[in-house]
Amino acid sequence: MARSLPLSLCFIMGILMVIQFFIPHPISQSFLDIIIKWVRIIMAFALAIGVRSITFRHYERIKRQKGEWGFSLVTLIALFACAFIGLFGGVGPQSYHRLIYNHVMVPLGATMFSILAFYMASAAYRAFRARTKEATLLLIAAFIVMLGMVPIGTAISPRLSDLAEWLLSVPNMAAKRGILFGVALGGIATALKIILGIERGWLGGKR
Amino acid sequence: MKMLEGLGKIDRRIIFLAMTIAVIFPLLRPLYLVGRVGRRTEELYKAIDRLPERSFLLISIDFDPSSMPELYPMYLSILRHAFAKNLRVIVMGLWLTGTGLAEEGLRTCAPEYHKIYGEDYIFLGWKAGITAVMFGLGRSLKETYPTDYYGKPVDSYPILKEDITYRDIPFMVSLSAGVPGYETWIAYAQTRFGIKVGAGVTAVSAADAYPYLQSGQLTGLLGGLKSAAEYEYLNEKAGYAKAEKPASQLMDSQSLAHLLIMILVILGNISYFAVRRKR
Amino acid sequence: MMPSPEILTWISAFLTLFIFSFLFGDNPIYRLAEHLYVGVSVGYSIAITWHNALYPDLIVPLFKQGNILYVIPLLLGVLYLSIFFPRLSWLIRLPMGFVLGYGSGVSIPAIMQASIIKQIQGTLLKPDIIHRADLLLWGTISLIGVFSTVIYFFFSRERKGAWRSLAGLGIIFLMVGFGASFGYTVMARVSLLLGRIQFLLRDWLGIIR
Amino acid sequence: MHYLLIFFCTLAPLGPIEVFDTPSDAGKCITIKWQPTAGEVDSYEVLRKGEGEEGFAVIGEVASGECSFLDNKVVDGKVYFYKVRAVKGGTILESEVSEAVRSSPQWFSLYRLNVLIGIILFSALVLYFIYHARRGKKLFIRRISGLDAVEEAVGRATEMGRAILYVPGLGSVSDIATIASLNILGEVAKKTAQYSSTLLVPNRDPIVYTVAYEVCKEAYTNVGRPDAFKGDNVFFITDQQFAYAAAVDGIMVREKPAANLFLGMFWAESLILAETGATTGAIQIAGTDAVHQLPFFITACDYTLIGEELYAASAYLSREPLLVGSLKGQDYGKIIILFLLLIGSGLLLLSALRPFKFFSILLGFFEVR
Repeated sequence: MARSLPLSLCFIMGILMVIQFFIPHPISQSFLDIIIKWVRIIMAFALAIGVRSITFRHYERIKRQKGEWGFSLVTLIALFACAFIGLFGGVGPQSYHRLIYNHVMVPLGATMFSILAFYMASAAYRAFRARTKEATLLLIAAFIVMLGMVPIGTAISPRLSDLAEWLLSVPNMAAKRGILFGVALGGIATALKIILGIERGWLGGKR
Repeated sequence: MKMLEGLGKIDRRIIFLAMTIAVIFPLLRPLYLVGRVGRRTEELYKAIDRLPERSFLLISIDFDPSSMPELYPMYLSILRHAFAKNLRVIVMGLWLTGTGLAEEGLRTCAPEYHKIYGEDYIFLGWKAGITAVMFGLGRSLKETYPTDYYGKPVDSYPILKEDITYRDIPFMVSLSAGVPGYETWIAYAQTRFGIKVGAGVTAVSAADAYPYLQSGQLTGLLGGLKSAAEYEYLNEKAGYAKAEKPASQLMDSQSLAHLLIMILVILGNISYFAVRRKR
Repeated sequence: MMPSPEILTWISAFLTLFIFSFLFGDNPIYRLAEHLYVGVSVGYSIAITWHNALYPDLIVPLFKQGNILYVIPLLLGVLYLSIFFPRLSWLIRLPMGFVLGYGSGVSIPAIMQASIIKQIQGTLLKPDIIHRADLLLWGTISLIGVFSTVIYFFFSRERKGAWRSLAGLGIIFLMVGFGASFGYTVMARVSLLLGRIQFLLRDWLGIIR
Repeated sequence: MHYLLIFFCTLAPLGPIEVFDTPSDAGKCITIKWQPTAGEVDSYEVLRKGEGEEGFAVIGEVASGECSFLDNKVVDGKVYFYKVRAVKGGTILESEVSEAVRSSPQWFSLYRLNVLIGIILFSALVLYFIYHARRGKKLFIRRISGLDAVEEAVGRATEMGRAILYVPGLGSVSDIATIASLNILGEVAKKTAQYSSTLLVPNRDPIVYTVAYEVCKEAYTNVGRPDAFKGDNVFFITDQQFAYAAAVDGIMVREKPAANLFLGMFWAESLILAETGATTGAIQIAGTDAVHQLPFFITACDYTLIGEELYAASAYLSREPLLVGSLKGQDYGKIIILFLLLIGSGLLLLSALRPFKFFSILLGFFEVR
């Protein structure tokens, strides 16, 4: 039962969702709406597992005063304070929760994201070397596109930005499509195997 | 030889520092690097430049704050150009969320040229029902927009004392971040009433607009920050605008960043080939 | 130059600098920011999950509107918590089966439609391009590119002879494509950095306008 | 008088109009079609009269050049009549009243028939090869170059006595990349169990975390070393993308793993992780089907499994006949796609010539809705 029940639930849901796709009738649409809501509800509970893991991990560190346990304290305090403020103070536009979001989450996230500008420079410097034929092609394509996007490129030749556009819309597009076909077929095959209970990796343990 | 090898092992912290300088420097001290002005930017610029004095120019603000960095500088440049050429400007929008930006732009630019609301320019705001607006303007502006954004009857202003239709508007520009946008204007206002349409779009969606340029349905296209900077350059060259050039400044940072990365890659390769030859 | 009087702007500015400090190596202030970020982000998700999912989608229909049907997602959701009790932990497979079945079922037709049929349609050479030499050429190159890239991803065949050359052509397309995407993304990432720098120099320090 | 004559000639009367329940829809919609008038018009107006209503009312206007209208403001089952009129200046030309029509929802979307055929065809292929693989037929898969690197990396970490970091991506359990990654994780965990090296698995998705935990535990049990499994080393960090990236960056610079494996679904954080990992001198292997992130992994990592190679890797490592069989089925799927692309393009180009015009219907088969 520990295996057959989840597998049959998975099978039934999978088949229903595939059939739903082909039915334009309003009944089918409202079925989809309900299921989407349910899935959202079910997924919401999963967060509890995560919260337990993170709490235990940092609690252990603090208890054993292992390593830099002070930082673990920061994490736990921030976690519970933020959750408390949000749960009881609301999450509306005027709430403290939103204030934390705007002045802590946003700057931290946006800065992490913007670090990529630096990393693109260092990664390009380290890896864009004409070691092989392939690496040279990659390097040249990146070069042309980078040049074509800024005024300096057009100053060298107005054709450069056209060439950059061409690289993006012809060979780049073709390569992406080629990858996508393989990925899509793999995706369908795996989904099919999950629904039919052939792929059971998600049950954890032995397939 | 040692030095050449060293070029291949620049400390990443130096790279990061160089990057920071490349990005910050133009913000403090603008360079205004401009290459050749793109053909499509020039087309749009000329279309507005050729309009006789006191003709109507319709600007449709079809974007919201999320596309502001790229499209808003275009709006400012076009406004400045129009005011400097003494055109009569009608501003409206197909996006409710864009009205704030549209108003802000007018408030910034009009005083620079001592333009008076209701005489030299008017802001119609946003209105529900895009099809109705599109068809309505072909029949009568006054019926479609009985009042302006501020709720006063449009015919109480000198600029719209006489009712107008598309026929009286020789050119319009849609600054658009999606649908509804320039495609809507082409589909309705142009195919049916033959108004000439120019567009400004984000860099990502510029490629989608090329077919319209090829078919002649679009007269000029601004794509992304680069075109916005080029427009600022054209304005300045003609002596139309003296104020700040926001797009050019940001574009300078972009240019320097790209340049830096390219120089780094070249240095890395010089060192790579030097070392390989030695072996 | 007029630094912002807002204390909140100062907090955001310092957090921004804390993260940037990582570029020059790991250090205590980065660790502080990192641990704070992790904690706040989980706390944030807890509140959002309650207010935007559990309360409006579950509590309201089940308890306020008395819709008994919503007992099903409640039960399935609660079963996730069975992982905390080793003897019952197999029950977690029920909600997982539900969600996975749903996800797989939705994705099969969606992928077939968007990633296969629509992409085939986009790649096919259309009759209207026959009068435009350039479009015909680009279309043909695209077709060859797609073709050889797909060949590269063949797994059940040894790469020999012509097959090998085709796969090699696929690699060429892949590398040019990756290079072009890399170059294209630089612009977007620099814009993000500009956004942060503008925040620091304009909103915080007031050095630039 | 002369002008008037011309005008009347150009505005020929409207032909009969065609009305029908819009096919393959959710109901509440009727399609109205008409023949264009011979001359120029400003626009067409569509008029409607419901059963039991007084007179016709204008319900919509379309530009000249268009010859159809979708009326989606109708009640299912109610009978309607339509008229179309062409407008040119002040002149109006009306069509005859249409026949009665009513709308209803349908139970099958014909527009999606192509999707159905595709699914049936491809599923049959995959299942056929899985069936054969199960019956013990040996199927060939070529070597995947990035894979040797995985073994090499694990070996190196063991020699150096340092940890291995395994990032199973930021996707959920229903992402194929995540599933492939969890399969590979099982194999990697077996190796680390044998050599008793540390395996760190930070997670972004709580469910992926539980599965990863079970997979690792199982792997350690399978090689007979359940005692060596440390549950603390498989853990959840946060569900927020950049907070997760910040924390994994921290792990990489502090624990200094000898090998970093980024396998699964990734977004913009890909380069943040890979570039930080590169500075610690770790050997890095990435694999993802997220097309947009591949350029960054390729630049910053030592080996990258591109797209489907990630799925293939999980089949190759485990040598599970099911996975191998399915891979074979996928290859045949690709052959069909390539065949369609070549033959389709050829026939469509031919259709530009008049006698082969009928081939242009091919394009319709790939229309999606």
